[in-house]
Amino acid sequence: MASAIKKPFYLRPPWNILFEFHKLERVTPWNINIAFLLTTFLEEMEKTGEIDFRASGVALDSSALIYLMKSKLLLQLEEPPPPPKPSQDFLPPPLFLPLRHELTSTTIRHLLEVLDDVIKSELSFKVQKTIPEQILPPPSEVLPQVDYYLMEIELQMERLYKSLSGMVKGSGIIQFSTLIKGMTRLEAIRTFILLLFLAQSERLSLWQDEETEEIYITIGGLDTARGEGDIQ
Amino acid sequence: MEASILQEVKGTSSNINELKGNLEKTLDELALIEAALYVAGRPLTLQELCSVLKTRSKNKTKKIVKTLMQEYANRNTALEILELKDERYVLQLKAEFTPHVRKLVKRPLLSTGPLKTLAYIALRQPVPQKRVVEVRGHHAYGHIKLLKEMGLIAVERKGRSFILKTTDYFADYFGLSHDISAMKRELKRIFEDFSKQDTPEL
Amino acid sequence: MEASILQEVKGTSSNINELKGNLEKTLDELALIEAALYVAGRPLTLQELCSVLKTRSKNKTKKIVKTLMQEYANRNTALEILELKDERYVLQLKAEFTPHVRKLVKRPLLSTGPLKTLAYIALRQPVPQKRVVEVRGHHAYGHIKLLKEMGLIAVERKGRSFILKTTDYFADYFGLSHDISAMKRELKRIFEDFSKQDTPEL
Repeated sequence: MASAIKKPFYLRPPWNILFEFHKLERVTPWNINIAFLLTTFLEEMEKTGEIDFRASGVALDSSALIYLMKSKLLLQLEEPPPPPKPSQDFLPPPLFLPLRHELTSTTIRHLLEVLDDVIKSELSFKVQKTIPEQILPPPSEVLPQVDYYLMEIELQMERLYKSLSGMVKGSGIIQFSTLIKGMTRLEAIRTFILLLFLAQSERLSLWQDEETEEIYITIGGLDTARGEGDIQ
Repeated sequence: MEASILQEVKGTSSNINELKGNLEKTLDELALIEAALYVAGRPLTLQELCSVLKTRSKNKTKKIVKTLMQEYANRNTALEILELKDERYVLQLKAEFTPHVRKLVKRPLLSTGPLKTLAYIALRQPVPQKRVVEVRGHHAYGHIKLLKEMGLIAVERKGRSFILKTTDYFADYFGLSHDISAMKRELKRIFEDFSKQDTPEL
Repeated sequence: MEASILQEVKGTSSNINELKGNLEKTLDELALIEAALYVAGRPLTLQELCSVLKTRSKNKTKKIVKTLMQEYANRNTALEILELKDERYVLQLKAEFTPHVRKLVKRPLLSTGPLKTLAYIALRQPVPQKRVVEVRGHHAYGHIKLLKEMGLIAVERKGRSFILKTTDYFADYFGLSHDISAMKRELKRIFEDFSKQDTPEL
């Protein structure tokens, strides 16, 4: 039954989303769980033994693209949707299959019948090498034009974190207005986005005073920003 | 006088042979049914068993199967013969032995995950694939593929969605009715028994 | 006097319980071996049977298997337990029953694709996985995985490549020699006879 399916496993759901980027451009990136897709992709590849580096490359490219789309939405300050609530339904216990011995009908005769075919195909293989059908698109189609700034986001985050740590001498609180003094509007926005990324990776905390609208940045172990506005 | 005794003795011995013959025949027939159930590894209908015995008498075949069932029940054995709905009979391993010998089975067996997905599909069928994935999580895609490959479920396209159902093979495997609503009732009873067994505190 | 009788009675009853306990244990162990041989459907080594009984004593296991063999021999049954070379044991249908129930055997061991891959491996073994995939195409990866799971082939790592061979189970299933070169000779010989038979015009 399995041999009737011609497509490699990764062209089937759920992994196909990584390989059909015309669809990829239309999806909401929040609906895609990259970690799940890549983990199961690797598991399945290992399981089936279909080790194909081009497929892995495309999967990686597509994942990067999805990540990028998520980042772009973050740049537009779009809130990620809340995680879907798992559907409630009665979940029955597993149905264990009874173990039954079953004689199978394959005999040595069947083995020899197919051997003939196999030997023929081995001979023809020696004569002509089959050219594998191109199932994956060239990388240029996959890789979209990427903002240089976004590519370097990790580097920028590191740079900002270092300078913040320097400002507070290891740990402490700094006001956003102090940080962006002298910056252009665009530089300030970029700095703010980097702060969001840093906050997301839990390397610093952000807190905004509702009255003054000042944003406080807490670095290095001070967890006061999570409290109920008790910053002194 | 002597002749008549001889006659009598001859008569007796022919009766004994006849009896012995009948007994042997019954034994052979028992063994034939056993052979049939052993090699099939699936429920056999009374019809199929009749054809193994080369008889048309369903009653006779039924009597022999019942005798064999009784014999299995009396022996201390790991195997059991069950009677399923619609006069079908199956030889299988008693469930309590499964955990001890599962690792010796060379056929690919299903693990608990796919078996749970199968149970859900069986109970909710016909059910959209989307719904199954919602309830069972993303891993259900792999389970569905596996169950399809094993011929336990069938997938039907309906517009833009896929509808999942169990197959007749599934029903046979578990000895359930081929009629979907009857099967669901049977399944519910099985699940109820199962949860009673499993959680006596409830 | 009375006390001593009581003592004796108590002693006897504890002995009886002990005996009963031992008997039950032996019965359970008999049934466990039966379960193992039944679900495996192939010859099992004494080692494998020991692991089912969770014992290291080959002697004990051997004794239990022999008891089970005797029990099967005493019963009128279509099945028999045989001892093969190298202390391996198999539960199988007695040959005389095969013709009567052959028509019930419907499921092939493998579908054509994996069977072809198996045939190729058998003929060319030990063969690098890479070569098998070259000749049989990319689907062979899936076939190899299946054949491995079914215990028909074994995979050995050799440097950076995987080398494929058939297993003893494969040899047993098709009734071939366990020795690889002997098996290949057998296969070639049978294959030649078979192709001569099949194409008399050549």
